[in-house]
Amino acid sequence: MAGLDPQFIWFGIVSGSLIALGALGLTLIFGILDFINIAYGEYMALGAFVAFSLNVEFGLPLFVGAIVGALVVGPVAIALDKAVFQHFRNRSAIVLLVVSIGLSFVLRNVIRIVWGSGSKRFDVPIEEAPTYFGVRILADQVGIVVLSLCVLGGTYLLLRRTDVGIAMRAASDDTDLARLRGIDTERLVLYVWLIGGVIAGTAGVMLGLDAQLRPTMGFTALIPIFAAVILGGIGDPVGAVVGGYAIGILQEASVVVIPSEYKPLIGLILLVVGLLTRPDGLFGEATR
Amino acid sequence: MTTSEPLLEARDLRKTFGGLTAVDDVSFTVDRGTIVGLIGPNGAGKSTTFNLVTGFYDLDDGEVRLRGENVADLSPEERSQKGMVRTFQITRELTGMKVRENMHLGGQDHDGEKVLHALTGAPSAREREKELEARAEDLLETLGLWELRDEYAGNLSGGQRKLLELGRALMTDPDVLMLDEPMAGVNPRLTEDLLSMIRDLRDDGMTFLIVEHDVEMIMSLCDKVIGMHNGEVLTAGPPEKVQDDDRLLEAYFGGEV
Amino acid sequence: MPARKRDGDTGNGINRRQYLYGAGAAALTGLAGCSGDGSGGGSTATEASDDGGTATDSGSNSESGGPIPIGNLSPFSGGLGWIGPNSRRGVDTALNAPEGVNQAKVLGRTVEIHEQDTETKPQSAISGFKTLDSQGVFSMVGPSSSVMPSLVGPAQDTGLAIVSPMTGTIQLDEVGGEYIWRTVPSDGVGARAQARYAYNEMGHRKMALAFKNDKGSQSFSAASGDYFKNLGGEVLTEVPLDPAASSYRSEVKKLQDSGAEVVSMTAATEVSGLFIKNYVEAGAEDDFDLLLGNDVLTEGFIEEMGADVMEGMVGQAPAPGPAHDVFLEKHKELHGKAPGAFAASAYDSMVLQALAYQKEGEVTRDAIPNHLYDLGNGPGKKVSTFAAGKKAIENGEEINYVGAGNPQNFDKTGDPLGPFAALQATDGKWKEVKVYSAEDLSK
Amino acid sequence: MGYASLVVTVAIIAGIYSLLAIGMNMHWGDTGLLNFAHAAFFAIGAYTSAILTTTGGEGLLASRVVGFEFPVVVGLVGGSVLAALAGVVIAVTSVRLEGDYLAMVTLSSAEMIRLGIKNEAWLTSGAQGIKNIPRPMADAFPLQLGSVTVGYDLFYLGFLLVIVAASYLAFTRLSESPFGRVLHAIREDEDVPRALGKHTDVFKLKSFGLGAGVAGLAGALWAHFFFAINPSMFLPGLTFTIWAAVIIGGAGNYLGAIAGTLFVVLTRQVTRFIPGDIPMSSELPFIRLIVIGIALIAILYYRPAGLLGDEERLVAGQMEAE
Repeated sequence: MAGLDPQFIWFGIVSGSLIALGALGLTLIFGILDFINIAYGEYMALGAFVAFSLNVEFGLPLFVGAIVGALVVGPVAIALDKAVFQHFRNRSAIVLLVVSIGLSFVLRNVIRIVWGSGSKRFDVPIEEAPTYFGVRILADQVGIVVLSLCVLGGTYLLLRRTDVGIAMRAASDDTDLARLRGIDTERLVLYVWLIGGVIAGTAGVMLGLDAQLRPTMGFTALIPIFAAVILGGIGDPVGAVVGGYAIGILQEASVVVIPSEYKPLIGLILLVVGLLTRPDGLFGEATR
Repeated sequence: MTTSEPLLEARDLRKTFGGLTAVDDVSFTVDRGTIVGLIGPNGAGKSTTFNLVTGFYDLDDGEVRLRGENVADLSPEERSQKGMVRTFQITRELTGMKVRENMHLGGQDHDGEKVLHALTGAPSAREREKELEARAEDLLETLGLWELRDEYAGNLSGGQRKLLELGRALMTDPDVLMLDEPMAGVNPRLTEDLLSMIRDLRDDGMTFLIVEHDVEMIMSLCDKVIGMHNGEVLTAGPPEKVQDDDRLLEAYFGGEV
Repeated sequence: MPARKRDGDTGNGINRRQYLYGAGAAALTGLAGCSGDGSGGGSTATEASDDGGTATDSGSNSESGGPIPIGNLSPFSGGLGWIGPNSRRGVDTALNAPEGVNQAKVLGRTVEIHEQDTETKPQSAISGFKTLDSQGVFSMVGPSSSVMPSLVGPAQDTGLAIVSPMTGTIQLDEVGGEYIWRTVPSDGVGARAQARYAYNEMGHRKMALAFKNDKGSQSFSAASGDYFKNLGGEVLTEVPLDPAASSYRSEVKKLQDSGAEVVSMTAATEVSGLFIKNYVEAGAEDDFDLLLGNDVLTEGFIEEMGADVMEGMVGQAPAPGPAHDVFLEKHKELHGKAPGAFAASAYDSMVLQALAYQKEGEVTRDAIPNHLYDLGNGPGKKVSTFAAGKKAIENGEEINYVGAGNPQNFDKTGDPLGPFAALQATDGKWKEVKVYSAEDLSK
Repeated sequence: MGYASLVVTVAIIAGIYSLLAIGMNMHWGDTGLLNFAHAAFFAIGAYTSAILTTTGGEGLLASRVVGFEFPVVVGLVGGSVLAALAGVVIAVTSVRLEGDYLAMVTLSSAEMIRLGIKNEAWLTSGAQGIKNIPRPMADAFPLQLGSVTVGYDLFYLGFLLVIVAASYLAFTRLSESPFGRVLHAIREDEDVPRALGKHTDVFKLKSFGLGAGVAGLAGALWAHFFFAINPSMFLPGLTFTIWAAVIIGGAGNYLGAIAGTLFVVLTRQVTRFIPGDIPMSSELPFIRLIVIGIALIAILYYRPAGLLGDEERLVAGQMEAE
């Protein structure tokens, strides 16, 4: 058994950045809308594939594709809310969960029809990563970490400093209370889909850059993202980000101890433990 | 009417939510065969106290004694099995179940609730179900719900739901029945019937702890009244005495809403 | 009867000969007669009148002397969904290219393909198989390793033969020869070539195995490791690759740390692509050489990954059969691109089946078990197109089909034995660097 | 030719899926528990029965060392019991959770189980799967009864139908019994039965165990019919399919669960007959999934009670939510 290689820590930071980014968007949506959106993974994939089309099919620079791909998901998320989720607003979280499963099937297969079911890569060369202090670090990975930090920081400022953000936090704490205080929750819902969608798109593009693009890429990334959301405390953006990094690093470092084929177990176990250690589940609702 | 030992006793109940103390050192006793009312303005901590006594909230501190036994560590269902049964403030009738099913659910010690007995249709289970049927019929007649027995509970009016909930609780043959705003939404004529029914049950030896908004009604019904404000017990005693308690009047009408 | 109609299927007008399938009616006499009865009630065909107008009263789908229904049960979605289209184009080339089946015609009839998707899942494969059976196909181009074991029973029960161009699993080495055939060599054979190349040509003694965690890839990998050990080498570790993973960095690291000189990495394109990316990024080229599986030995894959990334990597594939170049041309002409993985063996599967019916003299499910072995093994005139084979058969000659994917010399359990080539990526192309004969690779 | 055989096979698949739907209906329809681990219970049943009735492998890929060669009936019972136990174990940790959180825990548990099945080859043969699973009474068929030949598949279908019918009767009986009444009360509002002295956690465990057990039985029946099993048969998508079946059929109604299953299975089968020369035929597998996704959303919107569900009950429930 090898000691803890700093290389794994770096891998963990990279994948942690991706998980944190995904978890941030998901937890924002979760906080306001109070349901688990399984289709969120497909939002991520969509951003990545739009970026792919621009980058590979239209030959634009990747950063242009990435920006458009990320931005496009916001309006798409709003449109899907208008088309689907809005009609279920007064139904239970469980119904919404099942609806989002249906939506995720639709989106994933639309992606397959449009872009094919095989794997794709952005137009970036595959190169040996240079070594710094004994750790192999790719420029792409640095980009992922830096961009993630920027988005995380930007969102933090947005939540702290802008009216919309403050209203969002209030509504996330207690939707009914927010409504009593005269916050227009329906307008907030639009903002949250917009912001959450753009973050999802960004996460998807980054994921595609780090690995490759597949129609199922978002769906398979969901479990560690959910784990981060739950570990961090549902609806708590800072917690989600911390949870994301924790899971990323733990997961990558785990291969020192457990066989790599069981690496996904880390996310699964953390998800289950995170849920179970929260007495009375959802926000401790039974005691509210 | 009272025995030496109270049937139900709350000792130094305390509960905080976040930084907020909802119930602070609340103590009171409920004697066997009495009707005790719990009153106080909104946010006084009545419902929280109720939930603490019945076990739906965990105590931060304190004891709940039933017949002298501390039941604070028992789950709500265990407390219920010991004879302490509650209703809910917002009616929690089971909307997707029929009125009759709601009633039968109150039956205790039912073999039919065991998988194997249910599957084999054991005689003991069938017998028990028959007993429950008879009992439910009696109660539904009394409550004026017999005609609605095959209706989904969700189709009942607010008042009818309250009655159904009361009936369902009575199906358990409780020693102490804890009613959370039992009269809210019930029409005045029926309210009178209900009150006399509660008195009759009391006279038969049943004990009541009632949370109610309608102070007048409480005063006329109860043997003892506990007044709460800001999570604390302000006063306790016979209705005549509590009625004139300045602090309670202050709490109710003292300007803060 | 719904079916996948092909361009070449134009119908024959009034001269079309009609066939009546006597047993078709028998099959409908009840559920009872049909299930599990190995004789396959519908498998005998009797030639009937020349009358173009008479509808049969059998109620079965065999009402005309029109196209012969043949199945293509392949993965078009799911984990191996990328193979189905390759197979489809291979089959299409066999049917519609010059000298193809539908030009020369089997017993005067064209072939009509009924496609079913296995979704790479056994339960869907069984539904697909039974659907084909109900549509009255006489044999089929078959599915992948992942679902094949679930079809062995049904194929025997219904007497409906499967000729798979893509099932490599060594689980099938001892099975088949009657209703189960394949036109792609067993992984056991390819793996021997790989192990040999690593041991003899590259001079490695320490190997590690990495494989996509599915049936086919694991089978190949295990066989390669086993043979490498037989040669005297050492297998240090096995690393399964989860197809859902978003990186294989820790797996690559583990392989680097294992001390292996060479890694046999068997996986389809998705997993291979990501693995190679992580392999290059980690600078693992300095630590170990990479041997790739069959699935990625296409020029498309080199193009996707970049020629410089792939430069020097080694894989192995059945040495193309003698007819491969011709097939390549035909495929390009029909489909505008080079054939994908398993297209050539799908081509062979289709041509062989058509030849079997021609040889049998009638269209029956018994044609495959009766003739496939002889068609592949000779002795007789070597042919590599359906037209040539048909002509020889009509002249009463024995034939030996030599295929595009493989010479298609079968053993007794329906597996082709043939030469294998080691290929190396050089300037964006796969170049043959070593060919092992069938004798070299037999146990 | 093979139409009869196709019908029998499709009926067998529908029958086995019906058992899954029956189990799911006990969880969701009767008790309101969100179980996303159904594919795992199915897998446990299939693998347990396969391991109990086959021998450990030989040869290169045979890493499995465990195998018992017990009679099939032992496998069927063992598979059901172990799946039920797994259901109870998962439930013990998580039945207290709110609905959608229970869904996440069960989904994660199912993934862990699948990961284990895939990687613990000494027990399960890993990715290679288990083959040569014996069929009960296979030697007796085809059976000649006068002029009629009874094929094995037909026999198995009959055997299966008896089990489906028995399960249907048993679960309907449970649902209508006082036991079921408590489950329904839990579905409606768990606090009420608790206030009435019902140990709701115990009832939920029983519900979970029973539903998982019948799913395990379905798995065992699956394994013994289809000769071979491997991990790719038990993806989470199967759980989703059964969910769709129960919701489409009408949660809370066992006949609805079966009808929903028939609907889903037949939809899949019928689309297999769509000719290949229509536009976008090569996208058919994806379009099929899109259609199922849209159907699910549409049914939840337009007919939340499903095809055979009790709409009045649902409406009665909704009035309160207003």
